[in-house]
This record gives sequence, C-alpha cells and structure tokens, in this order.
Amino acid sequence: MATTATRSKPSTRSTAKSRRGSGAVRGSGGGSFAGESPELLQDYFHEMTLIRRFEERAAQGYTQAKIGGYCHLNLGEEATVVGLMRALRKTDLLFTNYREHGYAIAKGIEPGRVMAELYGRTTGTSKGWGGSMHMFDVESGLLGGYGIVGGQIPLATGAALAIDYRSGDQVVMCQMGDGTTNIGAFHESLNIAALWNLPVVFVVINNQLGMGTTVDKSSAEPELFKRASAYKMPGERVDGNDVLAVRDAATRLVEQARNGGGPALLECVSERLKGHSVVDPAKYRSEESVERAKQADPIANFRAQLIEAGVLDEDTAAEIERKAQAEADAAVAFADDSPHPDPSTLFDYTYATPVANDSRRLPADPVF
Amino acid sequence: MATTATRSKPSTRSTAKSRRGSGAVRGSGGGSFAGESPELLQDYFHEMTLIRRFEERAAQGYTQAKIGGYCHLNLGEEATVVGLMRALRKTDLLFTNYREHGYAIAKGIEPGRVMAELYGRTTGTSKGWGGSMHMFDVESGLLGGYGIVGGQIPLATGAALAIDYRSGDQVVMCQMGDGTTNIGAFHESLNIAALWNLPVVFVVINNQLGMGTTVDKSSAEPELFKRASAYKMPGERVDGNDVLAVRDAATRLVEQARNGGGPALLECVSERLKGHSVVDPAKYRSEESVERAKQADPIANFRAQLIEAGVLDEDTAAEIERKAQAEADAAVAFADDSPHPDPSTLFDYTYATPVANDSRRLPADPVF
Amino acid sequence: MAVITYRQALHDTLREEMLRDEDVFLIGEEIGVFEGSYKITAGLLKEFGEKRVRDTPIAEEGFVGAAVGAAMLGLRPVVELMTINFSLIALDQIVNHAAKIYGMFGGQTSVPMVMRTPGGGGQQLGATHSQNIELYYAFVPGLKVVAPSTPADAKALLLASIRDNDPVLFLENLALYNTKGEVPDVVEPAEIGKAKVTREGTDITIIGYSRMALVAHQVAEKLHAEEGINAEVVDLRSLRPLDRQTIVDSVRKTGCAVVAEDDWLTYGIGAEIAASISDGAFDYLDAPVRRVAAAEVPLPYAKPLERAALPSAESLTTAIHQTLDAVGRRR
Amino acid sequence: MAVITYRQALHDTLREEMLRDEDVFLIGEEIGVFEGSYKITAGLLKEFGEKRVRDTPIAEEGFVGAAVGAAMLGLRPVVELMTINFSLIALDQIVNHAAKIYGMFGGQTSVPMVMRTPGGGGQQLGATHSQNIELYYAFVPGLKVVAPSTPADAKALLLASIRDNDPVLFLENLALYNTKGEVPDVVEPAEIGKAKVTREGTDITIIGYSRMALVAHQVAEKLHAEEGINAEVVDLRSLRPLDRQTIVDSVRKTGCAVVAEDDWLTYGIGAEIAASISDGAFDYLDAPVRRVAAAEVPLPYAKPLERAALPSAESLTTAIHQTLDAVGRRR
Ligand SMILES: Cc1ncc(C[n+]2csc(CCOP(=O)(O)OP(=O)(O)O)c2C)c(N)n1
Ligand SMILES: Cc1ncc(C[n+]2csc(CCOP(=O)(O)OP(=O)(O)O)c2C)c(N)n1
Ligand SMILES: [Mg+2]
Ligand SMILES: [Mg+2]
Repeated sequence: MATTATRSKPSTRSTAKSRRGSGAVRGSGGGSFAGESPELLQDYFHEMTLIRRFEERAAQGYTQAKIGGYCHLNLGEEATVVGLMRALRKTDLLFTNYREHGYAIAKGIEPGRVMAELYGRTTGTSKGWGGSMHMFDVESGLLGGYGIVGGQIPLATGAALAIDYRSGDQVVMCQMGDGTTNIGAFHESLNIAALWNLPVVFVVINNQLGMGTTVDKSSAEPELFKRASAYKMPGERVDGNDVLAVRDAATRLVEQARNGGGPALLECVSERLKGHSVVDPAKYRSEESVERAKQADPIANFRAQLIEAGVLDEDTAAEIERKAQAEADAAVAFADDSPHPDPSTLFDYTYATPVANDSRRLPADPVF
Repeated sequence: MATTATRSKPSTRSTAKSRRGSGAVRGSGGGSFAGESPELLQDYFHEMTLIRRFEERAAQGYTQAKIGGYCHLNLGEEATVVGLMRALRKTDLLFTNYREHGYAIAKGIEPGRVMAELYGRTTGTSKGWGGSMHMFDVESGLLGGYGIVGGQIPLATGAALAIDYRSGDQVVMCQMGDGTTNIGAFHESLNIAALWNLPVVFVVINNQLGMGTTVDKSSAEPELFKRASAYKMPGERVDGNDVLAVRDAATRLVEQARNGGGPALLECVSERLKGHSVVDPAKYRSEESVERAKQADPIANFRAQLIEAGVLDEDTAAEIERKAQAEADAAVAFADDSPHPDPSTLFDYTYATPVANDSRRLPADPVF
Repeated sequence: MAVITYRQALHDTLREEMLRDEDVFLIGEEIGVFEGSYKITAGLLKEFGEKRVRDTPIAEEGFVGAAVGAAMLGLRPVVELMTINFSLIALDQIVNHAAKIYGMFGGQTSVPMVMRTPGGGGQQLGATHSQNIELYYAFVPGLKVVAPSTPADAKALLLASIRDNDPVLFLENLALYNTKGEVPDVVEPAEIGKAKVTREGTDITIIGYSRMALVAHQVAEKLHAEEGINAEVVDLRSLRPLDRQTIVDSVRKTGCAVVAEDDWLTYGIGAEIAASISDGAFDYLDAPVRRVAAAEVPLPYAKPLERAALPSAESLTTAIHQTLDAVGRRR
Repeated sequence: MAVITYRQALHDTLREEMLRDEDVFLIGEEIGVFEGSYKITAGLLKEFGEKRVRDTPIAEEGFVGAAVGAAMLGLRPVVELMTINFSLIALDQIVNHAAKIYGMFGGQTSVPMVMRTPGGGGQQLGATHSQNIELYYAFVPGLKVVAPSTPADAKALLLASIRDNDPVLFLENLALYNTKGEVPDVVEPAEIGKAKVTREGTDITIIGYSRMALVAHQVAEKLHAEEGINAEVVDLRSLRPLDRQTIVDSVRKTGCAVVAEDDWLTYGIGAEIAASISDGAFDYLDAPVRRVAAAEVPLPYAKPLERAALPSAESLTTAIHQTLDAVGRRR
C-alpha cells in the first residue's frame, strides 16, 4: 500500500463555504453545472425531494402510531444519500446504520416497500421483522441497516472479503455516523480492510452530532477523515450538502477500490435538520446550529442553484415536487393496505437450516 | 490540544542502527555516557541483568512444573523495561499486559514475591491468585498485569481519570504489545484519554511479533506511534534496546502528562529473544530474525558499551552478574519455601463487601 | 411518603448520592447534554457540572473500562449503559475485569461501581434492541446483580449499590420507568442478595423480578379479586446472589410455583429458580414449576409478532390457572 | 476405524471440508504461521495458502464480524476463537449480528459460519482464561451450539456445523484435545440438536457435555466395575437446541439424575437440565436432580485452590453416591 494520503478538499468544496447557502458559488467543475446532464440533475433533485417527502410522511406515521420503535430520518442528509448512491452500481453492496430510509430508496428499493417496513407489514423490505432500523434487500444490494452503533462495519469488511475471495468486481460501501468513529469496531475493521486491501469504501456521515453530543466532544480528532491515516488508508472530506461533490468523491474512491486500490474513508460533512430520532425535540441544540442547518438545506439550495443555472424552472421544480409528494403518499397507501404478519409465522426465521428440537414455545406453553 | 505532533526519533537512536549491535556508536547525548552518573548506569545494568536471570529461573521453574499456566518472559526487553520504569515515580501507576515479571521487579516489588506468585504461593504479589499474568502491588504502584489483550488500556485510562478527578499529580503508564494496537479497546481508550486530556502515557512494546504474527501482518500502519495522530496525540518511537533513550523519552512524556500536557503514545522497538511464552519453541521464526534478536541483545550490548566507556570493568560486571544471579536464586528459594494457599480460603475474595446468600458451595456440595 | 415514578426515584437517588459523596460521579452516553436517553439524569449536568456528569463517546468498552479503572482508585462511578443490549460491547471489561479484579489480585483492590441499564422488549425496537440478557451478569461470580420492580426498591437498591464496594449491575426496564409507587421520605439502603415476599398467599407462589415482578403482583391481585385465588408473590430483587431460601420457603408453603421472566425460556433466569425449587422443596412440590418466558426467536418488529412472543399478564394467568388445575386447587 | 485424538479429528475434518468445498475457509488468530495456539490447524496454511487460512490481527470483534459478513455472501468461514474467554470481545457480533441477521431481515440471508473455541479450566490459567461461558451462546435463539466429547463426535458435529446454514458455536475443551477415541473411516455429519445415550443403565442418569460427558462416562464405567452401579450416561452434544426428550426419557427410566458441568452452578447449563427434568419427568423423579459444577469464584491460579474449585470425577462420584443413597438404591 502507498503511503498515507489524506487529502482535504479544495476550498471551493469546503463545508464552511457552501454551508452558507445558495449565495456561494458551488463548484462542480467551476461554479456551473458544466458537463452535467440536465436530466440527471433533475433526477437528483427529484430523488432528494422524494426522500424529504418520504421522511416527512414517516414522521407523520410515527405520530399516528402507525410506526413504532425508534425512527431516525435522513432529513438534511439528502444530498449525501443521493450522491453516495449514484457512485454505486446496482450490484455493489451497501451496509448502513439505522438511519437508512433514504439509502434504501436511493439504492433502488420501491418507496412503498420501505414504508411498509416502517409499518411492520409483510410487504416491507424485511417482511416486517426489521422495522425502521433494519431494512434489507438482496436485489438492490442493501445488505442491511443495523441498529447497533458500529455493528455494520465488521460485516461490510467481511462482505468485501468475500468479494475479494471470489475475485468479484463488486464494491462494498459502509455508511456510518460521526459518533461511530469512536467505537472499537471501527478501528478493528479499518485495520483489517487496509491490511487485506479489501474493496470497501467507508463513509462517515458527519452531521456533527451523535444524539446530542457534538463531534468535538466525542472525537479527539474531529477531522474524522484524518483517522484513515492510522491504517495507511486514503481519507477525504467532502461537502455533504453538495450532491455532485459527494457523487464525484465517492465514485473516485469506489472505482479505486474496484480496481484493486483498496479501501478508503470518505467523510461527508452535513447537517441534521431535526432531532436524533422522531421523538427527540433536540432542545439541547443551539439556535445558531439549528439556523446553520436550515441555511445549509441541500434541497432548497440545490433547487435554487438549478433554477439559477437554468436547469430547472419554477414550474418543473414544482412538478417534480408534486411527483415526489405523490410517490411518498403512494408509499404510505401501499403500506397501509399491506397485511400485518400473522402470529403463526413467529417461528419461521429462527434458523435457515431446520434443526431437531428447536423451541417453538409461546410464553404460555409448558415445556412438556 | 495542539495539532498532531508525531516525531520520529533522530537516526542515531533509530532501531536499524543500534539493532546491529555493539559496534554502532550509541547516542546517549552524543556517543558517550556524558552527563550520566556511573552508579546509575551500573544500577541499570544490574537491574537488566537481574531481570534476565529472574526470567531464566522462571523458565526453569516452569519446566520443573513449579509454575503453571502461561508464562511470558521479558527476555530481550530488559532495556525497555528498566528505561520505562526509571521514568516513573514510586507513586505513579503502572498497568501492563501479561508479560510483566520484569516490570514488577523494576517498579519495586521484591523479586521473591514475584517468583512466589509464579509459584502460586501466599507470599506472592497476588497471594497466588493471579500467577504469571496477574501481578499486583498497591504499594509499588503496579495496578496489574492483565491477560486479556488490550484489557489494561481502558483500566489505565480510568485510573488517569481518577487522578484527574482528584487533581492528583500521579501519572499512569499503560504498557502493551504491538499486536495489541489492533484491538478496539486501544482505539476507544486513546480517544477518551485524548479527549479528556488525561495523565496517561501509553507505551507500545513493539517486539515485532504478536505470538507468531509479525507486526506488518497485523497492523496496516506498522509504524505504530503514528496511530497517535488519529487522536491528535503526540506519538514517538524510540529504540527499545537503548535503556537511556527509553528512559529519556518516557520521562519527557510522563512529565508532560504530569504537567497537564495530556496523554502520549510511546513506541519502544525491541526484540523478543525467545518464544511467545515458555512453551513456544518459535519454529515459525526465520533464522535471520533470531540472529537479529541475538545481535540486539540489550544487556550484552550495554555491558560492552559500559566497559568501552570505562563505566564498568570486567570484574565489576561479573560481580554485578553474580549478584543478580544470587538474587534470582534467592527469589526461587523464597518462593519454594513459601506456603501454598489453603483450599479453605477459596471463598475469601469473591466480594469485597460481604453479601447475603453468596454461594460458597464446592463442586460436590448440594444446593440445599 | 410520596408517590413518584421509577424514573424519578432513580433520578433523586443519583442526585442525593452525588450530594452526599464527592466520589460518586456519573458516566455514560448522552447522560449530560441530552439528559439521558430515558431522561433519568435530567438536570444533573447543570447542577453538578461536567466533572461529575460525564458524557462519553460511543465506546462502551472504553468508558465502562475507564469506570472500572477509576473505581480501582476508589471513586464510585455510576455508569449508564443506554440499554443492556449495548452492554455486550463492554462485556469483556465487565466479566473479565470488573468481576475478576478483586479475586484475581488476591483481594488487594475492590471495584466499587454501579452499571445501570434498562432491558426489556415490547417497544417494537426489534431483535437487537429488545433483549433481556441479565443472565450474562447474573451468571458471573464477582458481580452483584439487582433488579428492582418498584420505585421504593429502585431507590433502596440503588443506594445500596452505590455504597457497595463491588461492581453491581443494576437492571432497569423500559416499561418500568413511568410506573409509580410510594417511596418513604427516608429510605435505607436495601440489603443486596435478599428477595422479598411482596404479597402473602397460600395457593401458589409466583416468582418474578424487574418488570415481571410487577406484572406478577398485578396478576395476583386480580386473581384474588376475581377468582379468590390467594397467590404469594416473590420479587427476587437480587439475581446474584440469589435468595433461594425465600423462594423455597414460599413454595414449601404453597406447593406449586410459576416463574415469570422476560427473557428466553431455555437457560433463562427461571431455569435456576425452577431447579432451586426442586432442590429445596422437592418433597413439597405438587406439580412441575411452570415458567412463563419469551418465545425463543430474534424478536420481530411487527406488533402482532412481538406481542405473541413476549410474556404478559395473560400468559402468566394461563400458566397459573393450568398449574392450579394440575394440583387440583382451582376454585 | 482408527484411534485418533480429538485434536486430530478436528484437524482432519477441517482439511477434508476445505478440500471438499472451496467456500470453506479458516480465519482466526495465529492459526496459520503459528499453526494454532492448540495446533488444530497445523499444516493447513502450507497446504491451502493464505486465502484459505487467514491469520488475523488481534481483533476478535473485527474478524468475527468479518466472518459474519463473508458468510452473508455465501462463504463458509470457520472461525477459531483462541479460547472462549476472548469471545466476549466478539459477543456483540455473534449475539446481535450473526444470530439475528436471518430473522431480523425476514429470512433473506443466512449466516453459514462456525465458531470453534475451547473452554475449560484446570490449566492454572487464572480467572480470565479458564471460563466455561458456553451459556452465553446456548441462551441465544438463532445460534446453534454443539459440544462434542469424543473424537468421533467432534468429527461428525464439525462436519454438520460446517454444512449447516446457521451460525454454530462449536465448543471444544483444552482438556479434550489429547484424548483419544475411535473414529470410523467414513463419518456422516451428525444431526445437530440431538443428545446421545453413551452408556445404557437403569440406576441413575448422569448428564454431561464436552469434557464432563467424558468424565461422566468414565465415572459410570468405574462405578459399574467397582460397585455394580449401572448408570445411564447422556451426552448432550448439542446445547442449543437442547434435546430434552432424550434426557427425560432416561430419567423416566432411572428415576434420578446428576448433571455434570464445568461451568458455575447458579444459572449454569445444568439449571436448565434440572428444570427440564422436573418439567418432563416430575412424576418419575425420586430425588432432586443433583448438579456438580464449579465453585462460584473467579478461578484462582494456585493449584490447590483451582483443584478445590473445579468439578472432577471425585466430586461427581460423591454426588452420584449421595443421590443413590437418597433414593435408597446404593448397593
Ligand atoms: C453500541 C451502541 N451504543 C449506543 C447506541 C445508542 N445510539 C444510537 S444512535 C447513537 C448516536 C450515533 O451517532 P452518529 O454515529 O453520529 O450517527 P447519527 O445518528 O448522527 O446518524 C447512539 C449513541 C447504539 N445504538 N449502539
Ligand atoms: C483478547 C485476547 N485475544 C487473544 C489473546 C491471546 N494472546 C495472548 S498474547 C497474544 C499476542 C499479543 O501480542 P503483543 O500485543 O505484540 O504482545 P507480546 O506478547 O508480543 O508482548 C495473543 C494473541 C488474548 N490473551 N486476549
Ligand atoms: Mg452523527
Ligand atoms: Mg509483540
């Protein structure tokens, strides 16, 4: 492996700058959308908006007690989500944390199936067994949302090991939050991935908050991408509010991994628009930080930029927004119409290989 | 905390050089022992030799089945052990791994009590409850040898937290092996220590081997001191075969920690003269690596250098060696003469606060 | 005497102990700025400052181990592990270090620390966030494990745990935090290792701990009111040590027993209770000890499945009825 | 039919399965260059190369989790955890991931992996290196746990475990590696979840697993030869699922039982065995089920203390004698 290469992004892409909002010149190839296909840009805008609308409906479903458990939303992280997913092929594999509704959609799962999972229905991505934190779909390559902080990192590393073992050409992307870089599994896995030169890109969504803990209160090195150097791994930071910047950086690192260049760490700096989960009013948050997050809203800014660049006009934008809303609504309708799992299926998924003397006892059943 | 400061040692102290053995000019202040007290140098030589003789007797005791369990020796690491311990005050606290006989002695425990622990006797450092891997002595500030790889690192961090909590002026030293830098506890603890600016110095004894696994097969960044930068912590590498270099580096970092400068990581590059533990013939080791270790023998080299520098003559050296041998022999005699713990004491140390309904059942006893 | 919630009892006790003893401090994830995932520590950061209320990185092994190390030097850390599920990451530090350090070094240093953590399912949190794995701690010599079911016991046992010189796993339960009960104005520390008969009766013994001790008590009251069944209820309160004598004394009186537990049946806490009853009341038992426990599956998210899998007042009532039928004591 | 050691049986089976199936690979600490801490994998690195025999950093959580991830993609990793004590560090990956992934995602991906690991005390390894914590796995739905006591069973169960599509904890024991036994030339995979009556008898049932199943068998033979006692011995072989029927059938015949286990008594594996016997053979039992288990202390290093704390042929014999006395069947 080459020597450490921790590159920080050029300042046009720096967080500080584009965080100020639409006034800043954003830098996809020099301030415009030069070289980008307008359809694709509209498509990004649509997908980001769809995720926004979807999450709003999820929050609503939670309030209506249609959704239970914990429910963590991607509000504010839509540019990161879409940018990252556009760097992956359909056959590439994704492991995420519990904040994964948007990823599930952007990786190609029908929004209805994602909502149905939140509703705990048999049509859901995990047949109602997983809920918000545990979406899964083999066909789309989403190998799971995971609720244990850091739990997905060794798994993703192992999936990359399997690809390498079989000389496959897939790449694994492993998403995680900023707070997650402090847990042991992060360290053990990045070391293993680098040591064995595995095709996996680790992505840290640095929304600058754990639940209420700021990144500088939890990470002694708050410039998280620099941690890659402890494993001689390339590390980069990108503006997570800039969908193209995210896409480009991720594409580069994913293709590097695909071509035998080994693992990398990509940090996407973004903002969490709301609380840690639906039930968190985020009272601990400073007004300034809330305001900053609002200003950084990647969808509002992208919309304004696309209009300014003539890629979108108000009508098309509104049309796309209506479409996204309709899709989110349709997802809810699909979920609501889907069947609940039957209690008789309770013992269907304890083991993949049937086994003698497996317990199938309900709480009121005697042992003999 | 200041920005990353990973300093590698000047080349006169580099491993490569002094590893070649006594021919190299060693660099304590410029090739001589300028400024060093001859008594102190003799004292170091004596202590290193004592540890060597002690470990040889331990190996013998193991072969005679006087010692059981696992038994890991400090053979080859004597310069590191003595250099590190001379940087600590008596009141400073030490946490080590299971390879700690030499540290126990150099931190001030009577060799007889160390050997008695190996022999499992009541006069041992842990009253026979701990054995080779688990020495402990409050008075000398040895807060334990630990057999679980990495287990001592969170503990040492917590001890430093307690010192900080009480505004004490002690420093904690936390010793570990090179292989141990790959475990999660290392990462979690160094982050916490740096985040909270705790008075702890982490010391990695890089003998370049786990059990049979070389450091480059286990650490993606084999220059282990560089890992400190992931926590914005100072990291240094020192020649572990050079007792003065080790002492000086350790003293600097220990005093820095004492004065509020926060934690640091010190890597001491050394060689393991024998197998991982007494029973390991180390067949996996290349001839070249065995030869290199022999050439690097810190005691033989130090002896030659002291003689060359006129600090020692052959007679004094031989006298010191006889004394060390006699002390090691006396330790064995003390251990051999000490009583075995009585089975009636089996339930003495389950709880510090006595508690109702505690089980004191032997295997053949009925529950009622 | 005031009626307060289980949450309030915990909060008040932490606060009082911090006021009483400078060596007591709190450490855990999101206990300060966020005021605790379940708000037990609300307000304490503001009152005591960062030194006494320490927010940690997400690093269960690191911060639990740090608490162990601090306790070795005589501090009295009270760790909050956000839920017992996450404690698995810290298990090596708890089982191989906290529990062993006193014995392994021949009694030279004790580890006076408390690890507070809630277990429990029923909140649709799915397979990894709904477990009842107190067994992992109750099994380990060197640890003490308490599991109060009422606000008063929560207070008395938390006092005892903080003042104890050994590592104590203090089991809470998500479903108990909002339950209410009377708490005396002055509470003495409870004696760890002792069960309590919370309802006297003669027909059957129901044994539970944590949430299921409360459910057991409610079921017993209901059976009495509606069917005249007079059940004795034993709240274990301490899982290690286990107060076998109190259990056995009760069963010697009633002749039959049902264990109510939130964990999985096979190898669960109830197995030891049942085995101990057989050990100590063999000649008094008129029927096998029934165990009401969770179905042995990774707990599903969907409500109908989750409900089917978890023990409840209903399943406990069924088991009690069937046991009374078996011994011919159903009225 | 050849007489080989338990170690050899494991080694041969690993080798044969690697030859049979390209997807089987070994992963663990010091299994390659060092040839395994207990030399089970000796020679395999040389034969199969680094891809199939993968030495890992000391990072149990990382490499066990990596094996889980590889298994999700259809490989069949066989993990060596150097001793079960170190598995605590990987427990979150085993309990919250390997065991949950099949169910939590609604059966979409299975985790075909084996975790081989030895438990056991008696080697003066001290409190942290001598534990028998198979309970931590046996308790968990989604895992399968096997614990063979003979070379033949080691082979048959390892074959079954490697070919099974679920995560299997394969329990070995330091004291078994050098024991010898007959192994047929052709071995079929055993059926996981089934116990085996390894000695038929009518006077008493002795139940054990792993090392204590062997000790139980030896004790039974000795009691027969020296005292004419005719004990039936049940080797559990599988701890999850647990074959209650075989145990209960035996006790229905003999009327009394002793459980022999290497772990701690309270909440140990034997508690479930005793409780299950009470559940299934209540009317046949003439005395409480005796459990012979380790003293509940952090195991001391010194030989006299260690010896006092651990179960043995002697303590098992005492318990058998006392149980036979209690039922009036001592000859
Ligand atoms: C091992 C573990 N510890 C604690 C938690 C509780 N928890 C859930 S999310 C979270 C914060 C994670 O923060 P970050 O990694 O920044 O991700 P974000 O939620 O901001 O996306 C915590 C502490 C958990 N799920 N798992
Ligand atoms: C958690 C854990 N995993 C594995 C082991 C087994 N083990 C004991 S020592 C050792 C190698 C440690 O190497 P290093 O850290 O370099 O220390 P050294 O022995 O060279 O001093 C291993 C793998 C253990 N004791 N604990
Ligand atoms: Mg975050
Ligand atoms: Mg080493």
